[in-house]
Amino acid sequence: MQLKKLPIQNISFLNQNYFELSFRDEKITELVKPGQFFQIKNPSKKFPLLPRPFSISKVEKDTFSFLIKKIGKVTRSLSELVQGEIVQLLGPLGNGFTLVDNKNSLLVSGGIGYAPMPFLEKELHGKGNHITSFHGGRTGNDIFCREVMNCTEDGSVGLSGFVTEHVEKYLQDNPVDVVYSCGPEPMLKVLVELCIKNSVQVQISMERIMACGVGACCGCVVSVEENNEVVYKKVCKDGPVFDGAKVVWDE
Amino acid sequence: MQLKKLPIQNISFLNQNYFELSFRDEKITELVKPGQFFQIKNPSKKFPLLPRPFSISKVEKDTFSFLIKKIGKVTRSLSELVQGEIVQLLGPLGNGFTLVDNKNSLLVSGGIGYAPMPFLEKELHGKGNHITSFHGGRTGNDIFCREVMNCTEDGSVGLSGFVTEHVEKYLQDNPVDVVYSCGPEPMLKVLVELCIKNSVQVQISMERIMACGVGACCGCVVSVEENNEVVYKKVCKDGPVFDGAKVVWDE
Amino acid sequence: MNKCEIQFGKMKWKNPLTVASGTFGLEYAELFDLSLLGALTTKTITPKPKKGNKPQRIVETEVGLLNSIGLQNPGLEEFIKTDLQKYQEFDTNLIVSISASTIDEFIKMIERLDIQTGIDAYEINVSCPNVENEGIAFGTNEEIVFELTRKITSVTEKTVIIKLTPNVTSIENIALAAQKGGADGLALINTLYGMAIDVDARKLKLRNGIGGYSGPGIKPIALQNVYRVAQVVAIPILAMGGISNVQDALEFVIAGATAVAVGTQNFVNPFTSIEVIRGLEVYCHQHSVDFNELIGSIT
Amino acid sequence: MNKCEIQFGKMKWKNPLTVASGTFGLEYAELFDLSLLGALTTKTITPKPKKGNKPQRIVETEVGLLNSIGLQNPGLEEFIKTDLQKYQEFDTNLIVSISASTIDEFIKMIERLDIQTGIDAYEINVSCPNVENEGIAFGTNEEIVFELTRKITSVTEKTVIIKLTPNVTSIENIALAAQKGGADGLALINTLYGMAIDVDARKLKLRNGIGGYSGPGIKPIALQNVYRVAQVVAIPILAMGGISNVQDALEFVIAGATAVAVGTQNFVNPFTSIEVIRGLEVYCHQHSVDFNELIGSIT
Ligand SMILES: Cc1cc2nc3c(=O)[nH]c(=O)nc-3n(C[C@H](O)[C@H](O)[C@H](O)COP(=O)(O)OP(=O)(O)OC[C@H]3O[C@@H](n4cnc5c(N)ncnc54)[C@H](O)[C@@H]3O)c2cc1C
Ligand SMILES: Cc1cc2nc3c(=O)[nH]c(=O)nc-3n(C[C@H](O)[C@H](O)[C@H](O)COP(=O)(O)OP(=O)(O)OC[C@H]3O[C@@H](n4cnc5c(N)ncnc54)[C@H](O)[C@@H]3O)c2cc1C
Ligand SMILES: Cc1cc2nc3c(=O)[nH]c(=O)nc-3n(C[C@H](O)[C@H](O)[C@H](O)COP(=O)(O)O)c2cc1C
Ligand SMILES: Cc1cc2nc3c(=O)[nH]c(=O)nc-3n(C[C@H](O)[C@H](O)[C@H](O)COP(=O)(O)O)c2cc1C
Ligand code: FES
Ligand code: FES
Repeated sequence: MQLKKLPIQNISFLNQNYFELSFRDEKITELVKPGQFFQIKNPSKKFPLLPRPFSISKVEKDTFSFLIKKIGKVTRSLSELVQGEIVQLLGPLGNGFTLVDNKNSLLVSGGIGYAPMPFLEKELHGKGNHITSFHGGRTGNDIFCREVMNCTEDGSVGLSGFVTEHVEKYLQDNPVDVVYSCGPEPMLKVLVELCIKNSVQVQISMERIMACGVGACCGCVVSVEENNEVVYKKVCKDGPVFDGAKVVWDE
Repeated sequence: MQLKKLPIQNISFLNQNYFELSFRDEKITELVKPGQFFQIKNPSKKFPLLPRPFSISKVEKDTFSFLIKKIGKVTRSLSELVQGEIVQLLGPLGNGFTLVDNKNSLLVSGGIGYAPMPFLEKELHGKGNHITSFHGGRTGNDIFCREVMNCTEDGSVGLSGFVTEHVEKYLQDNPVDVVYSCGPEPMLKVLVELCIKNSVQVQISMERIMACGVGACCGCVVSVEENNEVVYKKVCKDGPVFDGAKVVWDE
Repeated sequence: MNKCEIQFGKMKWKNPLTVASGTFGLEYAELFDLSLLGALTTKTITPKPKKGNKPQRIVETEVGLLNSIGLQNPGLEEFIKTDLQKYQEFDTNLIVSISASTIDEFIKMIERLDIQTGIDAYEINVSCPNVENEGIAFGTNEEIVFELTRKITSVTEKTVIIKLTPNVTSIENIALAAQKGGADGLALINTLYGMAIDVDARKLKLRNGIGGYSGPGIKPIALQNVYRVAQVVAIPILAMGGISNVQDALEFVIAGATAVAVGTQNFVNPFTSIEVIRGLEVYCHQHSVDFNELIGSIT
Repeated sequence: MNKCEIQFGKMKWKNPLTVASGTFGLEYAELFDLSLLGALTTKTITPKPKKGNKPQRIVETEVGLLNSIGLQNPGLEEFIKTDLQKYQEFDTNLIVSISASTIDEFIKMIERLDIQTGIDAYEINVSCPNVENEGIAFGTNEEIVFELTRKITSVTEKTVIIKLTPNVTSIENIALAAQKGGADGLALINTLYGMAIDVDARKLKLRNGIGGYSGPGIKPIALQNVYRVAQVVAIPILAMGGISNVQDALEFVIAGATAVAVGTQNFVNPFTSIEVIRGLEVYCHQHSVDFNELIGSIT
């Protein structure tokens, strides 16, 4: 992990809700693994105090980027930055996905959970995996890439309905060794159940409000089963990627 | 008094330290008197919380303007605004100067204390006064106008030395009925002593940190003699202009 | 549109908004019709005139305000003669805030005020941090609060509101003492003790050193106090402490406040209380909830 | 350049900076050499492992942070086995923060820790707002603080620092009780009680409802507590509460603190403590003042 103040290399808008922030730093692109994240802060604004966690979305040579959804104060203020402005980045943080070799991998994302997928896909590809990707959004605005199996709840783009409905069918008809997923918790929950039923290993990336992002504050815990006991694990340090079958969902 | 949200009509920089902000509002230009002030707040910034007091510097038809010195957070943030941005103004506030008719009036300002002088001068002029103006600054950067008797401490522009030294000489040689002044407290103090010695009436505009600006919080008091008693008067409501001879200077 | 009427002690309010004592004055009548508020609260009045503390009395901190006004006020008689007359012109409830050095003085003030017209409630300020040997000593001692409240409520028919300080170990105990003494309602919180230093001059920024801290920085603390007190008392709470907008006001109501007061924010935008009234109406409408159901609706 | 060395109890610090318990961990050793700090302070350790509170444990408010971690920690034995080893690698003072439910448990912890190497001081956390029937009850009661401190200081030769809660009527009395009990120093303040509500869901934002409020919003309150305590005690004060930069740190030192700790701000910028060290040196140099003269230099 490093603390860097880097100028924005590029900021571009996919549509009104999503934008991409990219930076250049060789050391970082060498270090990062898919599923890891950075704590990002606009150092020119004191409030909100806390940095916010964002997954690495793409890595190309010395350039890495984030895909960000505008939902509140910080994401809105990041969206107003321009090229050259300085951003504080702490990372890479977290465990990241465990990459398999030469397997049938299925990637499932929902909404902004798509963020870590391009980088994950690239690395899995490099390890000889056969990859299928499903992505779900509410509307066409939540669709990022034409090369994956897109599903929209309103049916406006790609397949119609929840992404998990289509994944269910896919799992019935196709051999899958491991599922990688990131998205809203209700989606993850359904997906994990599907995977358990189909005896497929599933790695899920979890989200929690974070303070430190490094494991120091114990603010970001989730309940996970370990040796037949339910223990609190830190999403920032022990995660954000967990074995889906072990996660104990909050009441 | 009114609370207005007005777009900036014009912002222009005299030099690195001073700038002028102007607005258009007929109702306000009809209401204001020289020496009155407004509480100004950039409504897009929550912190610093409090608005800041600024004197009306110029009034021309439906346009009025402020002369502002960058010294801290708020003045700096106001200096970064651009034409069209919205500013919150509460005012006009305070008593303002008491204007005499057809007298020999002497205007004495120091530093940013020059701010209320152009408007005061104009109105006194309209009342048939014979007006002489002295202004003091540290360096040439603190000089705003060529038509007044400028004094600089470093001697770079106009007369050399403290403005009060030159006013002292002027008072010895010239008939003066009333002195109007605004500036740093040490200057005001010396000036009031000179006026008392020369039996000249002196009206001074005082500064205090303000919260409400309207007389509600009792935050901005100065000690003033009234009926042989020392009482607290509110700079925002009972002032900012006081009879210099009555002000009891803080220890 | 939902009108958000409430009952506070013996008073009916047309809406749950008032202004915090010491942060509002008749001066604002130039800006809007003060009758639009559910109640008006005066600055604290004492038996005799008070000069207040030496300046510097006000300091802005990064996220709030420190004051050490020291209850500057014209005294009871002058208040009755001048300000009270003017307050009576407004068609709303009038809460007169009072403070004194002894229980006896409090009672005398109430007796004198009780024969005036136009007063609807007394807010008993036993919590001002800026006056030595007055107020704060009362507000930190359960027995005295009980005794004072009991005596006051036995001499007046009007609504009696006890204003509490957060600078105590257990605000619940003080609140319960006031309730036991017969208080019709509670107002909380008064300011927290706070301080600021000029590091270049190495001087206290306030002449008095320690002052009362108010504004956005105290909101989470105020909310917590209101919530805790609401869990243990049955009388209505008038909440204040860092309320800047309708979202803040809603937090306090949901935590258990029947009414709310805007304080420091009046200095930032004197229309805040009016904007909050409107905002509460909109919220109730949009959430199809009656304002009175909202009070203490936290789960 | 002035080096700002200090004496704190029986310890010599190379500079007056440490980190606030619970806001810093060995993880940050990846970012800089932790030996640069005057001292390291561990998160609070309890006799047995603690799971901590149910999430949601953290909420950011407008100008600060609310937490209800609930002292999650691996327990004394696991701490000794793993973290303590790692802490010993750093060439600086180590302050171990501890908490327990009874005086006896505290003493047992001290006895167990006292036979370890590498510990320079104990910070006695009698002030955590997030654990029921533990900590906070101690910290609000003078007699218990006196008794606890006396017993602890009678079993150890190491520096004993009592960490105080601001959630009391008179922090001076608690501070004096600790001093009378033989404390070598005081740490203040722990968090204030605070709360936040989600107004759309009408839910408490923290699962526990009330949490500990820290960050910039509490700075004026913390400063005031440090100033008041510094007026009455003779032992050194380790100050914390909203320190974000060197200006903040200076306010606390000038108010009477011998050392300062960075807490919540570590989450914002983990280098803050290092930047403050440098800033203090610059200030002392520019103002031609020895750091130790600065302590309590307020006029
Ligand atoms: C490991 C991880 C990776 C993430 N990756 C991405 C990503 O690649 N792209 C993306 O757009 N979003 C990502 N998020 C979510 C992102 O962190 C939140 O959208 C962001 O914090 C919202 O900040 P805000 O100020 O705009 O919203 P706010 O107004 O603060 O809050 C909106 C919501 O965001 C969440 N949130 C708020 N504060 C935090 C915090 N400190 N930590 C985590 N969540 C918080 C809460 O659920 C809250 O209700 C990730 C989150 C985690 C935990
Ligand atoms: C009646 C009156 C009229 C004024 N007219 C002018 C004017 O025409 N042009 C001009 O440039 N300045 C004027 N000032 C001064 C101006 O208000 C301050 O320069 C301004 O408040 C500084 O704000 P800041 O945030 O930039 O500085 P800060 O960083 O807040 O503080 C710098 C200094 O400004 C003063 N100050 C801070 N807050 C306040 C406050 N709320 N009220 C008053 N003073 C404060 C203090 O002395 C402080 O040390 C006037 C002041 C008063 C009282
Ligand atoms: C300048 C000022 C003066 C105050 N004067 C009084 C007072 O006279 N009586 C009183 O009970 N409270 C007084 N208060 C406290 C407020 O009524 C209120 O309890 C406190 O400021 C918290 O609310 P806020 O954060 O919205 O300001 C004063 C507060 C300020 C800022
Ligand atoms: C997330 C978090 C965890 C904390 N844990 C502890 C703890 O274990 N023991 C303790 O004594 N104080 C704990 N504190 C309190 C801090 O040590 C410090 O006293 C307080 O946060 C005020 O300082 P700050 O405003 O700089 O954060 C914790 C604070 C936070 C924010
Ligand atoms: S955010 Fe601090 S431990 Fe995870
Ligand atoms: S600033 Fe409030 S009375 Fe003058």
